[in-house]
Amino acid sequence: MDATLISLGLNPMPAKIISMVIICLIVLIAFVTIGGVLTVVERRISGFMQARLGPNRVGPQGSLQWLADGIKLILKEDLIPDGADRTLFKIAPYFCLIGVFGTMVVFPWGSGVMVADLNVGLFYFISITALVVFGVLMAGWSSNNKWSLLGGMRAAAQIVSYEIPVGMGLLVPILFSGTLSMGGIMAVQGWAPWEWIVFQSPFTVMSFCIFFIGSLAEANRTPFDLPEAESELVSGYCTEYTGFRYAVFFLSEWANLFVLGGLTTAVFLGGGNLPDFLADYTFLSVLVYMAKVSVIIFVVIWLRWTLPRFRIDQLMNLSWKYLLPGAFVAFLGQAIYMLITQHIPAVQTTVAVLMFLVFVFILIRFFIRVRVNMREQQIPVNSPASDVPLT
Amino acid sequence: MNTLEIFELIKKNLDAVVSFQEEEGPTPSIYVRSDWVLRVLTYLKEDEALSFNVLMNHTGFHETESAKLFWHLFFDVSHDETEGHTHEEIRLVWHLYSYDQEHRVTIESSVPVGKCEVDSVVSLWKSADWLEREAYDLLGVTYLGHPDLRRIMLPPDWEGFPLRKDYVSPTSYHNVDNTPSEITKSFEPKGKSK
Amino acid sequence: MTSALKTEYLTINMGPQHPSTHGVIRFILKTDGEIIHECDPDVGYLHRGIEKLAESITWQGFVPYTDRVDYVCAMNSNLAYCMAVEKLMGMDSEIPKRAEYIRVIVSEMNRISSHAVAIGAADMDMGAFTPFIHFLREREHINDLFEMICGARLTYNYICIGGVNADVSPTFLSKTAEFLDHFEPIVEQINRLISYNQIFIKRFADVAIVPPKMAIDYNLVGPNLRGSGVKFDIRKDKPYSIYPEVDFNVPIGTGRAGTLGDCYDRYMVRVEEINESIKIIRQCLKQIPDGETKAIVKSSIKPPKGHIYFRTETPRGDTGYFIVSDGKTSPARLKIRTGSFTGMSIIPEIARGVFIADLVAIIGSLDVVAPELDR
Amino acid sequence: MMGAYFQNIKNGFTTVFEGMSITFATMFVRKETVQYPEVDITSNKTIAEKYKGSLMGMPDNYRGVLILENGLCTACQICQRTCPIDCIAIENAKCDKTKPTDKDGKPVLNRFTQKEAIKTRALTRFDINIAKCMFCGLCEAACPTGAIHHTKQFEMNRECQEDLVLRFVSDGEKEIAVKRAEEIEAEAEAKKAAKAEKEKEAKEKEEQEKGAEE
Repeated sequence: MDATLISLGLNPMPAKIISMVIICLIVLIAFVTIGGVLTVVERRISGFMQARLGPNRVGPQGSLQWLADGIKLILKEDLIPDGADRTLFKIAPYFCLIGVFGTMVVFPWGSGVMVADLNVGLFYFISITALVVFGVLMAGWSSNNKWSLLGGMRAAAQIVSYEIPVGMGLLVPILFSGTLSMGGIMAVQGWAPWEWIVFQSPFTVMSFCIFFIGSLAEANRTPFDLPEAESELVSGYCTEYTGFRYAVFFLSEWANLFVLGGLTTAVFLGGGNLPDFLADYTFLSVLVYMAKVSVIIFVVIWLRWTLPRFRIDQLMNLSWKYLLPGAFVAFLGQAIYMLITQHIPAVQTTVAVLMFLVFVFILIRFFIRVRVNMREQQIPVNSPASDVPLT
Repeated sequence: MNTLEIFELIKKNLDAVVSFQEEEGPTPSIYVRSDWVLRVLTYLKEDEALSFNVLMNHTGFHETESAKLFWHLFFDVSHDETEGHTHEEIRLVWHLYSYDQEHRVTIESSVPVGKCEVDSVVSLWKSADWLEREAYDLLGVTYLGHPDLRRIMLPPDWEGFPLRKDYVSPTSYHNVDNTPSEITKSFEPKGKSK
Repeated sequence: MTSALKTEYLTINMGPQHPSTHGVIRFILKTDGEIIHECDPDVGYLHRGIEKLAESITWQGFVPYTDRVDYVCAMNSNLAYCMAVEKLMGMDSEIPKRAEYIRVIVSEMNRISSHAVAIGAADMDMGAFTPFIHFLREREHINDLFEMICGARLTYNYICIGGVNADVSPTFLSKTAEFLDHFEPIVEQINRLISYNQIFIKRFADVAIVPPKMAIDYNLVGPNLRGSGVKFDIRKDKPYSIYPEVDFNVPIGTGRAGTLGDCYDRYMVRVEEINESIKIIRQCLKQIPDGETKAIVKSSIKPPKGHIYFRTETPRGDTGYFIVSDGKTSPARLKIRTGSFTGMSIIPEIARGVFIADLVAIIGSLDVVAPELDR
Repeated sequence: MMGAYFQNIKNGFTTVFEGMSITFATMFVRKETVQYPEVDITSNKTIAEKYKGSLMGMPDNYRGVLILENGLCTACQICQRTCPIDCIAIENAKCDKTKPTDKDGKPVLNRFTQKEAIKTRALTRFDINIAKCMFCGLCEAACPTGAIHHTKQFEMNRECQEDLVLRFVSDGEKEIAVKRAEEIEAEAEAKKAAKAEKEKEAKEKEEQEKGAEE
């Protein structure tokens, strides 16, 4: 883009700065829009899963509901509770925002479509998202509300604990690809499912599960939504927030959902890789990537509307007794597996295809269960047929 | 075991001031003088043959014109002398049940309105705790030996005991006006006082 | 070492406006971090003085008020009051047989809908929202059926002193049968969705254990008592109406996933009671006779002097109506001893040393309903 | 010990799997939402055919807003006495003895005694305070002629509380009734006076006769 600007007669330095600003703006607006749209998507999906409709008034099928919500929130009075730590209270939401939006620097939108492909991309990713915990803890502390404080403490304990299994889970793809750069990790994977990192061996599947569960916890999604647990802590750390500040929390939460999906896709599910003969179409690559991200986001939302919530001690148990040992086993197992099979690519391919077939088998099982459950729900009730009296 | 047999047992083993009442209503009951309540109930709970391990219900009611036949339990008067006289009192009722023996009994007692005091039975049944608090709250019965006698339904600064017959509801509470609106007033039936 | 450190308990106010206190109940908690050290329930926010109101209303006029005592199972409240008054008047043998069958059908239907709400609310407190909505969806069908026979969806005023207010049509019976066929697999499906879920079991198992002795001491009733392993159901042990003529089991807690008397036992007793109710209704639909649905009752009754304490089995356990009559047109005193009341009184004892999240589970598993608690 | 550990993991995965299949299945079954003000729930045929059958719309005995059919009312005040919350207010005055008739002109029977209803008093006021009404249906059950009954109307929000008081006797009707009552009173008075006069005359006559005899 800066080349275009230079050709328009600008000096190289200002041109670079201007193009940077433009790219940042585009990505920022894209993130805000995605965060907003995801709120509507979540509510619609939850509606369908509960045999109701969800918001469908503003715009076609309710697609503009997020704009209405946003305008409403911005117009609301901005309250700061009496006795709150005003400075911390004010800046807390922006820590969350920065933590999530900072990831957009290395966020891949498709093969080769990135703001900056840092060579420590994954490392940067993990460290910048850790800022969220500061925001949550500050919000909980500064609200001068005991429920908020409990929520903040829970969040801190939870996110700090789950950083470890998530990091350990990410070690396996790093081991496989030998790089920390997001582009590099995507590049070692192919377009076919059995070329994705997740299906490489039983240990990569294990590390994928651990990483996915861990990042659910980091994104405060059910079954790990303890920091805001609305039936226990009212609304957790954001109990006292109103108006725009609350909107910022919300936005960063849903943008975080998108980031989660993007990272999972890039690291484990082959990113936006296309078959060789389509490799030139960047647009297609972005589409493929987005489709994969959507599936992950759908699964996360789906889990939220299926599962109950953990208790704080069970949460810690899960992290330290189940996920962490599992992550170690996966890491060591993958290392040994790669050491043994490094000169026999045929075995590697066979195992990968086998893993993929197992996945397909589970999917088929799943759809059989779905059909059974649908049949059960469709048994008629109060139907016109029953107007005929019993004999 | 029916109520009469239980009554005979109490009378035999306890030498308590009790009386048996069968005339009124479908459930017979045993009438105990108020200062004997704790001892009788303790006996009922701890006797092996009776073993009343549940206090199903405890409450009271305000009798403005009680023409009780049991005055001779309270006062040194004969049965005939009490006829025709009435007396204002708070009647207390304990309903007991036994899961082991599968029988039930109703114990009655009464306290004068001026001196509403009776022994608490929280030491026997934990369920008595809240039931006695409720009776204290709504009827103004003081339970001696209750660990935590506070109002339960009404706010702590409420005045009066609503379930007494002479209770007049306040017209305002903490500056919240309680007088009925004009519309409501116009609907009140004439000659019917509440 | 630790004794030298001075620590202070955190006092937290939970309620009256709290998402999971099922109405307006307030708890004053003293906690050590998230662990509850002391819990003091503050009830009475929904106290409407129904017992005082009864003293100025006619005997029949009080029936609609019993709807409001517990609006989750209004039919059962109606039944409890009407049977108590009938017993007081000595006319409990004059009720027509068809009316008795209709009473049992509607009160068991109401038990299903009440348990559905109780189970759903417990799930929702655990963070699972979907099962609650699924149960509400099924409850709507029951409400539709009730609307068909009595014209109201929540406060029915259907059972009256002497029988029932209106006869049921054959269509109602066939629709009820169809509903049961629809509902039975749905219960099992929602069980698979939530009750057998590993996270849910871990949340409910071994939490707030109530041993049988403690349950009896606190006079827990109904499913809460049976969850502690005490096999006592008034419908079976002190039967009334036509319950002796139908065959059903009394499910009790067995320590399915942990210890006897924990939250999960109480929860599962309710789930199994739904299935028992379905069984009862199916038998009643087969056996229901033709005939009158209301005995002849004067428009203004005056029961004889005396008092009665009558218990029936409602979804929240045995509900006792203590009624004193002085031979006038309105009761001299009416006291309702409800299942929620005793259920609530045990909370300070069992909520000691559990997490705040567990307190929510306890309230959900005890099925405390605020209007019934405060009256 | 180790067995329980792996059992937990296995149970966790399988139960989540089953739960997810149920929520996924629910996405494709019928939605229960009825978008009320847009869908006419009282008469929409599609709802009826699809899943409500005869439960569609309001049942015949639906307990909506109360209504009074003035022509049937005999001003007996039974509903007022039955109402547990005093939301009905009735005032009446004397009137000519009539027999109320229904739409077809047939005389109305008392539901309890099966005799023809007789009206001796006319309404001067019949107000129902819908704001207080709890729709219990006791008045409808007690009314001997079926004059007061519930409608299927349930939408009843009004601007203020005064508008929620339903008045079934207009001022004009009240005036006529009061006037008629006064007339009847006057007639009765006149009759009484005439009778007294007659008696007086008779007495005087008697006395005169007596005096004449003497």
